[in-house]
Amino acid sequence: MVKVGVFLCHCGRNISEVVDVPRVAEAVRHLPGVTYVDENKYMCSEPGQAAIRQAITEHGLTRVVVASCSPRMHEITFRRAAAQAGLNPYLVEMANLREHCSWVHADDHEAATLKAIELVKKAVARISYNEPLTPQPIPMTRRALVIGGGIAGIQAALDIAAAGHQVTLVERESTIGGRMAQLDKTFPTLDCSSCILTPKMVEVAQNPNIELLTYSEVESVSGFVGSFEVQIRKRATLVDHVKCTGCGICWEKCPEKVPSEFDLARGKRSSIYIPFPQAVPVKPVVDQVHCRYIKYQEFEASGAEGKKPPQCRICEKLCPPQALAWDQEDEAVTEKFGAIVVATGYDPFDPTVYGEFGYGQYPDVITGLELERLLSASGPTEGHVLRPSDGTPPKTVVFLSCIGSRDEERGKAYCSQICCMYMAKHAIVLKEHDPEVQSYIFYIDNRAVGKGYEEFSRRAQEDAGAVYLRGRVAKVFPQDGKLVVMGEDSLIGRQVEIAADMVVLAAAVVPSRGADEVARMLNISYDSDHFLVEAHPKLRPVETHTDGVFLAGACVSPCDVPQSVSRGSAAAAKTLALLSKETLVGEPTTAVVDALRCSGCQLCLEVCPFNAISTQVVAGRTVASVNEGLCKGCGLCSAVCRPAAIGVKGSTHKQLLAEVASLWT
Amino acid sequence: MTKQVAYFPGCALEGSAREYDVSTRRVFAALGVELLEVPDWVCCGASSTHGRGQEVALALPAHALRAASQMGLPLMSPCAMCYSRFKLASLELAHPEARARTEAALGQDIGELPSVLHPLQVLDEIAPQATVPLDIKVASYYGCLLVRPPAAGFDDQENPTIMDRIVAGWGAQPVSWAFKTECCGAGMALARPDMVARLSRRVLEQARQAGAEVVVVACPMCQANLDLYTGEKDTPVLYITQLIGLALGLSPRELMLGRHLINPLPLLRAKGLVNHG
Amino acid sequence: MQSVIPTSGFRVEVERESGEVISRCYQCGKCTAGCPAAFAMDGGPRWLLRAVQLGMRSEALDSTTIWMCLFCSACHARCPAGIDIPRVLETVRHISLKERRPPASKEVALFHRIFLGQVAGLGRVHELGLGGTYNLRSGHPLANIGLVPRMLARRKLPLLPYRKKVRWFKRLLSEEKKSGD
Amino acid sequence: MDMNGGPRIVGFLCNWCSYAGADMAGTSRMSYPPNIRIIRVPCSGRVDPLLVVKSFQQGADGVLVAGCHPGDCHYTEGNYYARRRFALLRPLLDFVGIEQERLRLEWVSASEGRKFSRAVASFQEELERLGPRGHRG
Repeated sequence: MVKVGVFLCHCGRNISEVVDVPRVAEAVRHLPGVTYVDENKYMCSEPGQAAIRQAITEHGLTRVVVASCSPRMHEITFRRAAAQAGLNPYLVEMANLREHCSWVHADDHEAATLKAIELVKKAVARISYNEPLTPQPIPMTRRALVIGGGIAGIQAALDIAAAGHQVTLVERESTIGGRMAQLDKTFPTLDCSSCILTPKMVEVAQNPNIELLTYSEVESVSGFVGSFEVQIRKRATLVDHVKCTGCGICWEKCPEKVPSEFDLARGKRSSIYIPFPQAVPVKPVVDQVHCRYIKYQEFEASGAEGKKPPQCRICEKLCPPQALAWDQEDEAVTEKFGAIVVATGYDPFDPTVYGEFGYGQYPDVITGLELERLLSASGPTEGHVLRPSDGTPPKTVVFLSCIGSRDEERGKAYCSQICCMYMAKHAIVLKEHDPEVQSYIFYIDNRAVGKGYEEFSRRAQEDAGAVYLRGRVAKVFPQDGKLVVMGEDSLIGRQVEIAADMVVLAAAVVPSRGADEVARMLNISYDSDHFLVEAHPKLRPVETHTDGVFLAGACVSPCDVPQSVSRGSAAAAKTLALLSKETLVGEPTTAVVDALRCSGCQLCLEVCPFNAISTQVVAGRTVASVNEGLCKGCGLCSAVCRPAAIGVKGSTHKQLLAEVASLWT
Repeated sequence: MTKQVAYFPGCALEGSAREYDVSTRRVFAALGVELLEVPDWVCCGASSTHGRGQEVALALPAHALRAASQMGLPLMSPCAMCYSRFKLASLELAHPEARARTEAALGQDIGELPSVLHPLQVLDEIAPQATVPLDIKVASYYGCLLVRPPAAGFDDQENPTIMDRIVAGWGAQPVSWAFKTECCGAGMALARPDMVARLSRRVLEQARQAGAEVVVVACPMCQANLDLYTGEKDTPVLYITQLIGLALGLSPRELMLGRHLINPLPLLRAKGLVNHG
Repeated sequence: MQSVIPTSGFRVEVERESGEVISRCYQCGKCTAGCPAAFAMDGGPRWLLRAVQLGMRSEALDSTTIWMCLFCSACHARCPAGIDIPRVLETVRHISLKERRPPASKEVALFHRIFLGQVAGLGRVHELGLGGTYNLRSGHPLANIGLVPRMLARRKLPLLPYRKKVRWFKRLLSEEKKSGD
Repeated sequence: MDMNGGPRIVGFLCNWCSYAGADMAGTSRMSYPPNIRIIRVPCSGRVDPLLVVKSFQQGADGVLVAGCHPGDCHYTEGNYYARRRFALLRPLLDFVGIEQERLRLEWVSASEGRKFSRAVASFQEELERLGPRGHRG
């Protein structure tokens, strides 16, 4: 026989002003099972909780109903109080007399009081079916995986490693560094981007706690927090990186030059290459599409007639440690991790959708990121900004903001956040490179909301003499060797035409190619723009709805370097909170199968969003079986189970039916 | 296999743009497309119904759509303005309310809405049968109404290619240029000739800078504005049907090439596209 | 300079008739930037949308902007909010006509009136007649006059019009005109 | 059936969005008819037809199932199952003499207190229009 204690809260006057609490107490006193009723001005206060503990001990209560506010507010509080008095915390239920009653029926005290009585009755009816539950311990693999080696991923890996935990950093490209490595300078301090990034990249390579897997991609993820099983494909580099010393002879001597992806095709690289001089690791990979020897091998294998391509193999002949490994193949490794940080970063928006700007058609229309490569001392022009069309230095440069941003029709609805500032930066840096440069910046709203950003933006105008024109440009067209930019200065309300030497498009920030695939592997969601979705936009900005998976950097939303670093560190902190534990406490509210009733229909397997249900053979019959580590307790399985053999602890059929059966009686 | 369309020449093609009408009829006849003129057709209203409310704007195009519907044929007008009015009207008349009001104004049922075509769409489907090689650099000028508004246009709004594809198919060399879809001044020739002159001159200048020897158009307003409001020494402006006519071996007289103010004949002779006349 | 007291009535009126949501405009200016007729307008399309947003009714109704529009739709094609801006201009023009306000461009208004009159009276437009009537009534008797002999010489201007009255259209025009009263 | 105090509604609200949305209605003091009884479930997809049928048996005039917006389900796709299930259940309700309008599915996010209170009010109006159960005209 259960002994239910009912504790009624006045919540100051929040409840008692509307609900006649003593009348509720009288009405529920004689409900079946109720052996104790108490009222308190604030049940959640320490005296209130003490009253609960005392009643449990003194009156031998086996169930506790607290009728106060929303369980989303104080369920944990009262469960803890019960546990302190030795009662299993899952034997506590709440009746929501405040949010669902007194606050919404303030104009009808009688109705509110009657409803309050029913709400308590409902909780009492339900609670006799509550069972003591014990959370299952989840073992924790104390190793983290970071996906993406840009600044956010680097920061996350370094922070996790600094706390003494093992971390594996997986990067798709042959070097880490990401977008930041492509930048010349960073706003608002004008730090040289590689000068501040390279030390961190080197630290990643040297930290004994970090396993760096470049030229590698995550292929599949299974398991759950504490023990994710991740398959990683290490693509063949055709270079034995153990033997290779990174001397550089191969990429210097390789005769096959192709457009450099790192320089956004504004420069060339060899077909055995490192993307840029400060690459980490400083070990080359062979580009199997362009390498002459690979082409030769393919020609031989095809048995085709005609002129054979050259065998080449110059790199192999010149390599001092004989590190070329033509037979190397992709390698798949499976490793186990306790937590995962996703830092897949961003790509620039493709401006070719705007035919009116002629990107891809007029060589002197370039993107902001391409300008970074032209400004960079290690870029294709060694830091001399020259027009791609004729190699002359541009004197009039026009910047176009919001290329793909703030355009619901042909681009993205959102603001890309970094463009206003990098346009200001470009104006300043261009002026430093060549005092004769005049910059014009077409902006819609100049968004300078970070620390020192507004001041920086002023600098672009006052010191670098950039002319800001408020308006979006309609068209760019060539005329007399220049590019005519047609805009409006909407502040004066006149059309503006500028004959420019170069036009720079501030292309929007979009999620990196393949980020959505990573999201699907990890069972995390992405929005309509394919940015990954955080658990709560304000209060849980780096967590996801999948336990143990965290987000860092621009995969969540466009952000600049400082924000990427913050998000990287934040994701690391969340990861460390997990890795600091030997085991995790899981929620016990998971599904459970009554093997005797299970018909083996396996409908539950189909609906389970977490693949937590499998089958097992019990006494010669195939029945469903739940992996409690994977189960989140949604109850989809129990809703489809015809023989009612599978139920979710804490939301059982009996509990819910008892609630229904208590209504209007 | 003869294809038939309901043919709506439009007011301009009866007057200043008769060469467009004549060359269209000849070229389509040569290509096996039969043009059945809409009987007793009435003006589409052009841009003059803008700002006169939906009923006035829809009534005139609806009249033509109804006629084509009765003929059971798609409605084709070489005039970009007529085409655009018909296309937009057919979209608006898909709404039952607009249709009911318009039918009340017309005093007649419109019937099943016909599809609306421009000759470019038909030409794009027909394999070229050039007999005379068109060794000439062509700027395809689309103007506004073939590509905009977005609902009525049938190609990219900023860089359409259908006409370039057609002229290339007939052997000419399209040039890439930036003013393919910039407005020529449209129907402002009487009220604001200054606007037309300014806009048309810029279009022709851009075509010239892009290396075009001739500009081809598919709209009588574009032709008139570029031809009449620039200079007689400027780049000649031909209808696409005139250019295709040349490739088919039709004579300048048959194509009425003598009617343009910017005389194209010296160039066409120099290029060997015209042997006589 | 006169101050503006923002009101929403005019915006609602224009939104209702045009079916376009004018509050979607965030004044980026791409419309005016590429407008081929803006040089002949007082405010341009972006300004007009702003005037409607702020309820500057008489300024909008009496602007040249609504008359100079060429309906080339470049603004509509490029508008990041997808607003059919010519439709908005046309709507404001319609309201202005219904209220019998003196049009800010007499020339353009007169041209369209003569044009539609021809359609109603003749069934088709007769270019020579249109030009002649326009010149007589606009007070610019010599407008475009240089072109006439050259066009006549090339037989570009037929002398006689097609003639077939379109009674239903005439009726429709006069009804539409009355509806403004 | 007794309609005192208005039609009786059982509301099955998912814990993550709609229950929190109802809390938000409370926090924002957005009142709605008192004759709704809210039962908290982990997910709208947890609500099986039996619970709906039992609610009607218990004397409910209407059953409201509310979950996260499509695409926002805490469990990724539970609300889609709810949507499909109730699309199938509705015609069956008609078959047993319960107008299908008496079963309503709503998407209410944690921030949509106003939406929740309006949903309850409009459901109540609809149920009043339908009249007491089992007496269809």
